[in-house]
Amino acid sequence: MRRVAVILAILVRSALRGMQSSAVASGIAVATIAIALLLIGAFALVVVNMQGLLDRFGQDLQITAYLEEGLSKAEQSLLAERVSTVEVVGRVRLISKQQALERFRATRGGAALLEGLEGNPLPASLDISLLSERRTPEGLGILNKALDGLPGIAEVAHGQEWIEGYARAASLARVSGYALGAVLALATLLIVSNTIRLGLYAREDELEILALVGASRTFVRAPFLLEGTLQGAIGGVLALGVLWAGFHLLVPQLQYGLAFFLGNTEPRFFAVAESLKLISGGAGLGLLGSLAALMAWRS
Amino acid sequence: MRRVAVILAILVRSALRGMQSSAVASGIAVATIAIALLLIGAFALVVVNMQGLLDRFGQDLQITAYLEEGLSKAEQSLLAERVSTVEVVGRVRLISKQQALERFRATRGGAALLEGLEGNPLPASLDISLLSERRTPEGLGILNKALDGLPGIAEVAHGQEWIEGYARAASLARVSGYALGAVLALATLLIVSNTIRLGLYAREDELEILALVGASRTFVRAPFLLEGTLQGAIGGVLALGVLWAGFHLLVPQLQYGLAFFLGNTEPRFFAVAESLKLISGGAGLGLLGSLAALMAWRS
Amino acid sequence: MYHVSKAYVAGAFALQDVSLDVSRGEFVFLTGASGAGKTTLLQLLFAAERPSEGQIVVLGRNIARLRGSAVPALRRRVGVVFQDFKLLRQRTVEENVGVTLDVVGMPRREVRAKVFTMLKQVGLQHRRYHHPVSLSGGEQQRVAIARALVGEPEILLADEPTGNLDPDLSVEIMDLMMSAAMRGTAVLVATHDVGLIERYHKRKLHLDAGRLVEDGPAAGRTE
Amino acid sequence: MYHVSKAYVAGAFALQDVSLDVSRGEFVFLTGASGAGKTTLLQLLFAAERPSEGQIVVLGRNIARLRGSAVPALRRRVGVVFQDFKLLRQRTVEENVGVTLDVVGMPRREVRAKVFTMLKQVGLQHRRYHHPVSLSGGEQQRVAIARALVGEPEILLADEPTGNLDPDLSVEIMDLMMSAAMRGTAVLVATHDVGLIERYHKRKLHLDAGRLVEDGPAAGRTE
Ligand SMILES: Nc1ncnc2c1ncn2[C@@H]1O[C@H](COP(=O)(O)OP(=O)(O)OP(=O)(O)O)[C@@H](O)[C@H]1O
Ligand SMILES: Nc1ncnc2c1ncn2[C@@H]1O[C@H](COP(=O)(O)OP(=O)(O)OP(=O)(O)O)[C@@H](O)[C@H]1O
Ligand SMILES: [Mg+2]
Ligand SMILES: [Mg+2]
Repeated sequence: MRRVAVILAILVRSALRGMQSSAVASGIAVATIAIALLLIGAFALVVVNMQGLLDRFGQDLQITAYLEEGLSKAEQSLLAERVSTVEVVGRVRLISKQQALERFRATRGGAALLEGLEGNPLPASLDISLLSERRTPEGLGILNKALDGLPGIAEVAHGQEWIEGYARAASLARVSGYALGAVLALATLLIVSNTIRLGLYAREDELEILALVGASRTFVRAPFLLEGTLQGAIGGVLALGVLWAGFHLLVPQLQYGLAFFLGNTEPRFFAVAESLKLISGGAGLGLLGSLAALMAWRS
Repeated sequence: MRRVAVILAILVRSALRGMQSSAVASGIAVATIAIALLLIGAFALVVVNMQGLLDRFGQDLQITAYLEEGLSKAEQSLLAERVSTVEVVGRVRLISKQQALERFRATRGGAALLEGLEGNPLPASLDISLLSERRTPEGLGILNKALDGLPGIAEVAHGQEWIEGYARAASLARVSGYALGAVLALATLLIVSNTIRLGLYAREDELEILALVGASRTFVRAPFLLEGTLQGAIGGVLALGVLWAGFHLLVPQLQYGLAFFLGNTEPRFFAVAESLKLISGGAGLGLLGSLAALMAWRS
Repeated sequence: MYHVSKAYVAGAFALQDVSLDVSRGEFVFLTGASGAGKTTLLQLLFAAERPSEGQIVVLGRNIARLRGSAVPALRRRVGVVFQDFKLLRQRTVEENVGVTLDVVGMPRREVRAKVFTMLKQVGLQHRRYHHPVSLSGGEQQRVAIARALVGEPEILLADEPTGNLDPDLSVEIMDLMMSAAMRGTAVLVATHDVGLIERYHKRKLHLDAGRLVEDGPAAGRTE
Repeated sequence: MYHVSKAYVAGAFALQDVSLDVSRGEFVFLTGASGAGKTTLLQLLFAAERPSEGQIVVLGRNIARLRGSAVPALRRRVGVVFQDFKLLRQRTVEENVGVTLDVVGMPRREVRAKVFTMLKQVGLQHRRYHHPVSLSGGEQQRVAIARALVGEPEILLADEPTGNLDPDLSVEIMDLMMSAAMRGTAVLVATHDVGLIERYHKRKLHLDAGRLVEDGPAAGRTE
């Protein structure tokens, strides 16, 4: 027990001493990890805020269900209510015949067209928007089925193409987000492990001498792995700091442009849990990197 | 002269030998540069294709100029022609009264509205789209001025907000493209110079011994810089190769999704000149990185 | 350590068909021209190299068949003075010597005390916070010797341990190694220093181009 | 090289108030206990260290005031055998020796020829495509010596050049350095090897804790 504690103390001391004695190499490793995580983190920030972006693109996606003539106001409201209970539906707005007429009148040439007219040929309708996460052909299918079963709905008009295009685009954005994230993570891992490997290269002699003096594999490797993990964590903290500063410096400046992309979703920074993930991601990268380096070293 | 040639030969040989003898470190440097350039290159590909993306967003931007009643076909055509000569204008389409009526009839409820009507209350109009690079408030201003001076135009309708939003978004996209590119380039430079610096770290002894044996600064440094440049160029070629393969593997798969983003602009790969830029960028990075490493080494 | 025996035959190049046996507490000189195989022989003994042929039994273990994971345990019982010192450049003299004790998990305080005593014996206690680069060749060599001795090894392998030392210091160091042998350590010293060999009249192994051509007490033995 | 004079005084620690003068073709032994300052003195002579005080004139140039860019030119005229060899690990023996000639821009063919001749003189021509790690200590030392001599330097500084060599080889190497002195090279050899010093009866500088305490021909000079 005591011996384990002593050995642990030696290993930790050894790791710290390693970082201190090869301060330049350590600093370089930390900087590299920080830069790599900065890229990942910036990317993650975009992804975190991407939902807002997608919603923005999807907000024009509106399905119009024209109602049959001759429904009472109460019946129309009931219909609207029933539609809004469909699982995929976000918001339902009832457009009465009167409102439809006014809308039409506001369009160019509309007033002229209506001049000679008596009565109101325009039908009442429900403007239905889907929940942002259900803006898919499947979601649309569910809606259609639900609407089919409802008496009082004359016809459903919606941009099938639009919604398919949107769904494809959204899933493309998500998939390419994940793909890019994976590529970035892989690139980061490679860069970090390369960096650590080069650092090891510069300290090969040291590890070899330790082995010659009778140090066990653990004794040689543990401090090195610890060092990598620590460097990774420090890199993560640095990256997070720079991201935070960048976010708070840049976002106010870009507000207008961002608003266009994000609609009225506020751009947000990482939550605490996400921040911790970034840092522990850094530590993990450092650990993995040094593991990979060690494995490459002795093969 | 002859001595210069001999020394040059020695330097080049020395660089090649350096790469060969520290093959692992060299390989790591090349891989790191390749990965970094891959990120930059992928980003550049997006930027290269971004114009298509922006055009796609901007293609709905259409200014409608309603014509006065009572113009003859010839006069209308003349007007359309004159508008199309305005520097900021891309395409002008003349919509005759008849076409306007048909368009309207095709809209929901339109047919019903038109039923009781005699004559055609809808005006003829010009659908004007701006050149993609002039879709800015300034471009719009120029168009407005030009239209003001034209007799026969009754009223101009356009989404001022739309165009301002678009312009802001486009410039945001461009600016953030440049900014991201700069950040990526900087990150790459740092990572590459870090990598090369660590490589140098592992070869410090060698450089020191050379100096002790009477090698001039040039003799010590030139091969190292050459090596860095070469590594960078190789990294660039590798990155280009991977990008090329990735592009041709992925693009067909993503066609539908991409089409949504890009409209009917074909996604394109780098031209030869751009490819060469990437490679020489890699070489430059390698050179700069090794320069920075050398400078940090002896300070 | 009850008996150390090395029945030893190595492959074609550096050593050929060498057999020898060293027991506990014995002090042996290893001589031979440059490139004769002295270093190679020592390296085989602490499993830095594996024999191409033959068997080596060190401390009851057969090196030729030792698992990789058992090597550190063996090495902790063997002290080695390397011909090129192999000091850790990034660590101080004290840490360099202490590393032998660190690897067996000795508490820090004890390590420092032992290291100090050891450094005093090689005359370097005043240099203990220096780094190897700022030491002279002879000082580095003495650090290497201190590192090999501080763990009170059961076997001491010293490769040219006095090559950078002046005659007076050489004698001091040899005496140090002698007293280790007295305490039961098997000591093998590879050296070119004819003066030393003559002075101590110990068992002498002479290698010539990888073959053991002489094995016996030096002529004129006094003990 | 018409006259080499070093009026030399360095700061507090490694060397104190040392003055000496070596001329062309002279052969000088430098002795002293471990840490006496021999290596330091040699390092001052080829501008690896700068003196803290005093002036050093080597080959007509004042080292204390030499511009950094003039150092390589000076070093090309000085051959050095380092105590720790300082061989390039990544290069072959041939390349290690040839580097002295490479730096002055000698064509490759010539370099190879000269290197071969030199390696033959130190008995290592059969090892020329090996890397230093696969050489024995003495072989490495001879590579270092070959590298120092191959450029026919005007000054040769050898730090413990025979520490890893057996007596026979030591004599051969010393003879090699002697003949360089004959050809006009000023040779300074730092060594502990009393046998060699006695054998050659040359001028001997003795350092003690950084002070020059003896300067003169060895007792019993024969020439
Ligand atoms: N790693 C190696 N790879 C190939 N050959 C080697 C290796 N190590 C040593 N040798 C060769 O084996 C022979 C014996 O080397 P060894 O180092 O055992 O000699 P030594 O007796 O210690 O010589 P010295 O007194 O010069 O140190 C030498 O010819 C050497 O070149
Ligand atoms: N770079 C350095 N920094 C600090 N002190 C140094 C440095 N180099 C040498 N010294 C100290 O200067 C003194 C003289 O060292 P030097 O290397 O000149 O001795 P030496 O005569 O060559 O000894 P040896 O025979 O052991 O090689 C020693 O005490 C050494 O510790
Ligand atoms: Mg040896
Ligand atoms: Mg010395």
